[in-house]
Amino acid sequence: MMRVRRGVAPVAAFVLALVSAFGAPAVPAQGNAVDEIAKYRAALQDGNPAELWEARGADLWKQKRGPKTASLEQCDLGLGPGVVKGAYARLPRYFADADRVMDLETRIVWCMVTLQGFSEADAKKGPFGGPDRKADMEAYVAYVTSESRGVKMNVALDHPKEREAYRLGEKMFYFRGGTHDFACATCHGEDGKRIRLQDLPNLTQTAGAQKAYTTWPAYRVSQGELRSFQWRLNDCFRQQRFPELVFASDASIALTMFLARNANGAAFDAPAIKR
Amino acid sequence: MQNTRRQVLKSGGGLTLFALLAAAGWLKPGDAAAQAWNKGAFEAKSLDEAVKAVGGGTPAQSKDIAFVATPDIAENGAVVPITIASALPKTESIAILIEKNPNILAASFDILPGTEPSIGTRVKMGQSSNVYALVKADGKYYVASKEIKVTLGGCGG
Amino acid sequence: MADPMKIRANVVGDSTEVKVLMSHEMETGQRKDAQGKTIPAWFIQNVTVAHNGKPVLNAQWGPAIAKNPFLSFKFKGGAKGDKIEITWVDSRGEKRTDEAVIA
Amino acid sequence: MNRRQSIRALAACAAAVAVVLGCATAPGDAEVSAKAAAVLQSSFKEQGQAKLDRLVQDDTQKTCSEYSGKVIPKDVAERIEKANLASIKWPADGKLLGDWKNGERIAQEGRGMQYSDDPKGPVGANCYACHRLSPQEVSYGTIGPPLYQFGKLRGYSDEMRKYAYGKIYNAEAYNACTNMPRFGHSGILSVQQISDVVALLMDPDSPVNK
Repeated sequence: MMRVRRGVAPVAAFVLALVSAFGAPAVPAQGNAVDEIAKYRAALQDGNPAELWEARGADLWKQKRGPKTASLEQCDLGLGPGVVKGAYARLPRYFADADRVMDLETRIVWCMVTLQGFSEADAKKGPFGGPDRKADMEAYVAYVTSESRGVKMNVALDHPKEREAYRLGEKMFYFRGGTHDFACATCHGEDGKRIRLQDLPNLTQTAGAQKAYTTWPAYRVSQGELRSFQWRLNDCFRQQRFPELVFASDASIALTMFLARNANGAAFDAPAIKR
Repeated sequence: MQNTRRQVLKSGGGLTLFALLAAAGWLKPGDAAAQAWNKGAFEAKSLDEAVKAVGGGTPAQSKDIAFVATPDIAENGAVVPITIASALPKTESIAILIEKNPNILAASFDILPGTEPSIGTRVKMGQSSNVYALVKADGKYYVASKEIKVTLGGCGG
Repeated sequence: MADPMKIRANVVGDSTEVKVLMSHEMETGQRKDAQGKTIPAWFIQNVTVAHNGKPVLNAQWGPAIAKNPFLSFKFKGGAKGDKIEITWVDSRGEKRTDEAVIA
Repeated sequence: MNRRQSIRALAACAAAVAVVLGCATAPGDAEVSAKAAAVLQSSFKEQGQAKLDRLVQDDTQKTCSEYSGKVIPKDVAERIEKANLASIKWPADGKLLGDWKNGERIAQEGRGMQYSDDPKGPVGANCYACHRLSPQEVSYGTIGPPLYQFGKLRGYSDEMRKYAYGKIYNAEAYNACTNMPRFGHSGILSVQQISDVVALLMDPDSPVNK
């Protein structure tokens, strides 16, 4: 009795549920699919595997590593050497010692080079984890960002280079190129749009930028990996049909500046968990 | 996870010493290292086969088994949250079975004395499917089912 | 070596609620790599949870448990400061044990 | 930027912002644009089939980037549309209506042209990412307008077929700075594939028109 196969009927039911959720006819099933997806997302919040990355990052942060056998504990993320709490909510920012604007990943590379003695190339190697390789960078990012949870985004445009990065980032956001003429703005420039069934945040508006920026990095369920903001940009450009965005490149920092600044005022709430 | 040096036994299907012990019946309390892993049950393709592999008869439908905080739709089949609670007296074990997965049995939990008969975990589903909660209580088997739909996502394919 | 588990154990009423995240690939044996070669199965098979040395839960898992597994359950009793010990053994025979204190 | 382009840019600037701000801010803006383009060039590396020339903008891309989020002056829009209309290649046999079943496959296929895609693999148009088409597919996006009953509502005329073909071949010819890719012009789809997608929209038997 319970072995009856229900191949076709459930699919039809699902289609109906979705049609009623997104289409015109108001039937009792209205909203069910949306509610159930919300329930799904809520159920995942209870145990976010990003915590595994946070713990690993916190541990790695204290380990003596590199040619200088030093830890990253004295890394200055903008609030002074050794201060991690709240640092991410103020990044990217201008760093006088490097005389440039840096986002978190770029600053971690800087600390790996200056404190631990790694070459820049080694520090930037393999920033994104895969099935067979865990990326230390993503663990560092998980740890540092988790120390800004609940802190209001407060990215400054005080230094001329900070203002320049923001303006460049804005231009890049609207830059159309590649085989498909896509820009970031193609998908993220209007309210209430979606691609297939995925909602697209409007990153040109405060609300959209806040919602999106404060929920990265995230544990990506579809990949079983913690993904940093650098990864988010890298993968957006892949789908834009652009060449590959170089990790910690000037363009990645400028775009991060544009988006982080637009998120000012909202409480940071990551690492999150996403589809 | 680069570590393969602790590998005890290498073989094609990733079998281990424990798997080869092929215990009959449910788990016995004790250390995980001393636990057996019921290979036959985990290779079963149907509910009946799986129940047979653990030494049970045909399970009875039960309204005393509930899926708690388990969504009808999973946004991604790679992670599907499932919580099963049994109100059956003397619940001894709870198992999760996914009809359309290559092997139907996903997990089984031994509810030891003092432990509440409610378990939450996350499973993988290749496609929309019926999910069974199989409960052994007072020596008998009971089952409840729920359909979970898996949606496809993503943009660039 | 596999990364540590993240264990949370809290007293809720007259029970203790245990939530644990484990770091594991949970490879199904059904996936292929970029070269088209099947990636061998590799997954946690057995999990045991003990409260002050006394087993409270035993589990057998197949590869259908999601990557970086999550498990939650409750047991009667348990007091702040008691020890929770969790061990997993995977299909390669690798083993990991972590401890936490009930909060 | 060559001289003709810069004159054009100046003219465009005059038309666009003279009323509001005067042109004083425009040179600064053009400088930022130029620097942004240069920084992009140095921030990407070629990967798979995606080479760095994908970051070299043609006039349409460059102009549309500048006017993104702004109102495009009429003369600029007309210039873009005219140039793009001239690029459209019509089927040699004049047959605009292909196979809607194949059109549906192309509309569903999201892969193609990404550096992660096999260059020999399928290249789709991913229409459903942005448009509602066949009612059977509920996973559709809303970046573009819904196209359900496209032919049924507009009539199955030769004119509409031609419009559908042209629009898919080069959308910039009809609506300057649209979000829609130029599938024919940019070599994403072949003439035959475009005709198949036209059939998905314009064949009375297509599920889109049911």
